[in-house]
Amino acid sequence: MGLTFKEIVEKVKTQFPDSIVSTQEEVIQPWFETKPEILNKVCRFLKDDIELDFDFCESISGVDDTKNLWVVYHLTSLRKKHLIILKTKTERENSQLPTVMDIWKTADWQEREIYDLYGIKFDGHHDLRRILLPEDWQGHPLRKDYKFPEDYDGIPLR
Amino acid sequence: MPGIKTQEILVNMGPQHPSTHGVLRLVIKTDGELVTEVTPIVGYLHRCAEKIGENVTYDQWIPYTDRMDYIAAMGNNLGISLAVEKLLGMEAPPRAQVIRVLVCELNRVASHLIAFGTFGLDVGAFTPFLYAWREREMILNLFEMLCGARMTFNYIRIGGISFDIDQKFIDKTKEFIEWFEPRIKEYNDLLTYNRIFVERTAKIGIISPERAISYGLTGPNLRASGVNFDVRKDFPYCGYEKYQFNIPLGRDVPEIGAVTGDCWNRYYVRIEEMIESIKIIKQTLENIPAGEYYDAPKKIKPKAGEVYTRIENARGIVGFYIISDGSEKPVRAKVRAPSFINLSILPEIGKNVLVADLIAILGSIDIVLGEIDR
Amino acid sequence: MLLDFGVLLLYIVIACGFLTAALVAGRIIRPNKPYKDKLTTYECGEDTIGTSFIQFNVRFYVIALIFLIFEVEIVLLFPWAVVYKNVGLIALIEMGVFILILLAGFAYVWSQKDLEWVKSEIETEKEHGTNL
Amino acid sequence: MKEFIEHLYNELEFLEGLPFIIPFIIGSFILAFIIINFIAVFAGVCTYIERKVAARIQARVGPYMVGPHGILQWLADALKLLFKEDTVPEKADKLLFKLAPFIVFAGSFACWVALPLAPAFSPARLNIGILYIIAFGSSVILGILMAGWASSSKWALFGAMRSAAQIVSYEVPTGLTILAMLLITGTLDMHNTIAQINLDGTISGGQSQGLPFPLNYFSTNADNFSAGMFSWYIFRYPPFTFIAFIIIYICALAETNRVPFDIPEAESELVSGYHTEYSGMRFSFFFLSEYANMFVFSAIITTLFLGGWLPPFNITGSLLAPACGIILYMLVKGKTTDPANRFIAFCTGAGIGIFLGVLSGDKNYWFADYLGIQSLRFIEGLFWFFTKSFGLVILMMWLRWTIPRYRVDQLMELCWKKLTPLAFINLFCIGILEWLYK
Repeated sequence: MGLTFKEIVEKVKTQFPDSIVSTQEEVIQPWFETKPEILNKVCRFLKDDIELDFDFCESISGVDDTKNLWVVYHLTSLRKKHLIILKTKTERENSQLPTVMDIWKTADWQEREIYDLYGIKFDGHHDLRRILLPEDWQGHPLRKDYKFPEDYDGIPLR
Repeated sequence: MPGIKTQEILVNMGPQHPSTHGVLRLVIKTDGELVTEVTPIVGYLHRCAEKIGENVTYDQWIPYTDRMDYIAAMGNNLGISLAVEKLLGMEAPPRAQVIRVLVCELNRVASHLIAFGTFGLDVGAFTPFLYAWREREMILNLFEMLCGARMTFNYIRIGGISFDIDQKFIDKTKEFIEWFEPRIKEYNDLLTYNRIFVERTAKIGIISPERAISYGLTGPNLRASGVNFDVRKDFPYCGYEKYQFNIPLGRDVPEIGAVTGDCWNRYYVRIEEMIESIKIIKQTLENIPAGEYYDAPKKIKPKAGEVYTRIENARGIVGFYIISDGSEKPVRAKVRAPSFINLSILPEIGKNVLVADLIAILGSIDIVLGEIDR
Repeated sequence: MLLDFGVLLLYIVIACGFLTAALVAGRIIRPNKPYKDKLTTYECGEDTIGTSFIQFNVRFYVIALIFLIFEVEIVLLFPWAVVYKNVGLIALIEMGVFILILLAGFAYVWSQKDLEWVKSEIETEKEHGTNL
Repeated sequence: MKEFIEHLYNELEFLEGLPFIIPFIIGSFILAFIIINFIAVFAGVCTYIERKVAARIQARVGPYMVGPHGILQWLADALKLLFKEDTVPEKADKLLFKLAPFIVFAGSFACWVALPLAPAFSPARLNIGILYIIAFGSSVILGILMAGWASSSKWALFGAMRSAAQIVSYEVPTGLTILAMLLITGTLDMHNTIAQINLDGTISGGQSQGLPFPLNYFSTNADNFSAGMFSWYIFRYPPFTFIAFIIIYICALAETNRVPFDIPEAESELVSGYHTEYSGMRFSFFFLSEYANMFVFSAIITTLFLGGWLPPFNITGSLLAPACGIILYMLVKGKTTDPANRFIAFCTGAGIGIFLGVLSGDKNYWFADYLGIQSLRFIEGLFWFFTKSFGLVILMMWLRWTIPRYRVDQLMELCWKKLTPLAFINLFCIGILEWLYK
């Protein structure tokens, strides 16, 4: 087995001393939060470091906790067989985050999905369009304050 | 004829097209027969299953997961059940665990049969498709015997399974295995080593391991590129560590000209996985522990917290990311859908190929639109 | 013999007549309710992008040319084949020369890669490095 | 055909005084009418058989509801197509769109004129028979190209382009192979091609030496020898004639757009190819002509290689075959329960029987001669011609449901880089052999 959560966080801390906002260890699956400005660098480090080697970005999820919007990265190392959960936060209005598309190609569609359903804009994404919903859909349905529309293109939805 | 440009045309392939495996739309730009660009457009089946998940209780969401990967629905049931069980801090009884493995592997065989059959269909061989259908029908009959449903099972529940199995089911399953095992050779004779089939699929749509990992491919698609990663082995759940089975990997086969990560390997890994699944099924049938098969609290109300679980389904890793706030309904219920992520590689490998090859590549990725669109 | 060719003409007329009869019979009994959506061309359920009356790939033209040359050659050879038995060695040599000239052309076309059809680009470089 | 009407004209008294042309036209008209209906029915039955063959191969039942064992299914299909609305796309080139089925159908129907269906019987006896069939068979391309272009659908355009390139390319090896066979037959008249084969395997008119090596031993020794199937052109110069047969059969598959060369209508790629936009009756004409074409090509191959209307073996042979088969079957029956093995045993026995029958040297070649009823020869000839041709059609169906489809570049490569050079070499070899053995 690879590194434990503590060791991973320690390594990230030594590389980027002020990148970690908080860590949560007393939960089922521990995670740490990083600053959005430095997210891209942290991810690059997580992937490129020989010992960490997080080559596989398993899942990118958007989360809305009614105060902030979060993006959660579940990363796995296929060689080292360890995993890490990385979170980052952005405000509800004008939510923006750097893309990790240049690190893991899989982020392309997953970020588009998050943009589609949460409205988080990813800076540097090459083709940020809606993916699941029609191009002219109003709003981002997975936000907690989303109001279900009465109709779409004249088709009643209720 | 280098240097001579001809008009390129944009063609909609899909949503109503025989080989886009559902309502997938590919906008392709072609120059003669050559596809220079392909843009997948998905979402025709979108019903925002994740939003639904936030508005129903944990139990009620299980039937919705059936509708995602409707070809291998057992895996989805298992994924959500494991996630909620982890949130609750409990485990299903041993009998249920074994039966879960049994039905999931049966479902994997059924799903790979479809992949095998439809891939044959994509390259123009009609007959293997119906052979696959014949065998799948038997598995579906088994499932019908088990829980009354043939595709959308809602069988694996939080805390166990919904119905116990009986001796008749075990006998029938053994009967099926006996019938099925020689069929693999039949498939290989008919399709796998057919000259035309090999010429159509070998060295087509090669995905290198780096690219496969970078695009987050999972399941047979990843393993066909030679990457040995299977959640069942590397992060075992449901007692998979107890079973003896191999992880088939893609490899170079110089006799027929196939190379690691091409369409032929993606196809053949599935055939080999069926053999491995049968091995696991045999082992589960050998010792099914007695005892409870369902043991869950009356009211499923996990403590606040979050959990991400993953299982190896037929098409790859199905991940469930559940956040609970202590109420009966999840705050966030996210699914990592393998087909969705597997398909994202298509624009990359579907460039500069012939129309016929594009179809072969799409078929070899083996997508289910229900899961992509959710 | 001329009569026999007359029969041939008769057959073509009858074939067309048969088709017309079937279509007319169909016209009487079949429904005819066209509307705009029904009359669109099929493009997998989406609106067509652009027109399909385009300049198609030039490759087909090359194939047509090569075909033309060969077909003319074959047609020229037909009378030769019929009388071959009676003429013997001379016919064999003569035609051998004729065919060889054309084969030289064929070899030229082959070497110019005009017989190559478009193919998918295959990544020949195999990336190594991961030992998973 | 002409001979038959002449015969009637001379016999029937009430026709006296009429010019010959009138009964001739009427007779031809009736025959044409019969044949066109026959083709329609034949194509219909073919679709039924194809579905049954497919079902058998795919472990299912196939059409079962209309009539006993679904035998009337094709009729129901035809009726359904007749009742279907006929839509012409708005953007289509309407004239070409409507004209295309006519050209395709007329082209394939006109080919039937020159087919030698039975001894002394073909609708019209053309002295340029085979050339004519090649020429008219090619008119199908024109129709397909028209259909694809006029539809204004991209899928149809793809299909038409592929189809044109494919059929045009495969004309070359087909032509070369037919040429090679012409060196042996020495006639373009398809009727003569068969009629000139003598009982002992020699070709009258030409100075051909008769049978190949091991068999000519018997033919020189026995007066009353009949060569049976060894008098067919396919056994003339083995292995070159075998190669020619294989080349032309592959080409036939390609020219009729059958699997593995069905790329013009590749369902999984092009939806339905060049007839995507066609519906109802117009669609069915494409379908009809496809099956008619399959038969025409099989008939050409039958004539050039498989002895046309000639029976495959003489009377003794035909009796020996089942006899040996049954003997071997009985021998094996006690030892194996597998029906496949029993079947193989029977076939082996039959094969041995056929061989012995051929070598037995019975002069009674035709069953009709054996019985002494000359007019039976016509029906017997018809039977053998259709059996052989239809066997080849069934083989096409069998192939269709067994193997996958080629890709367009592989198809072109196969044609230009493999079949065409092979056909050239074959032509040379047969030419040299024919000159040596003349």
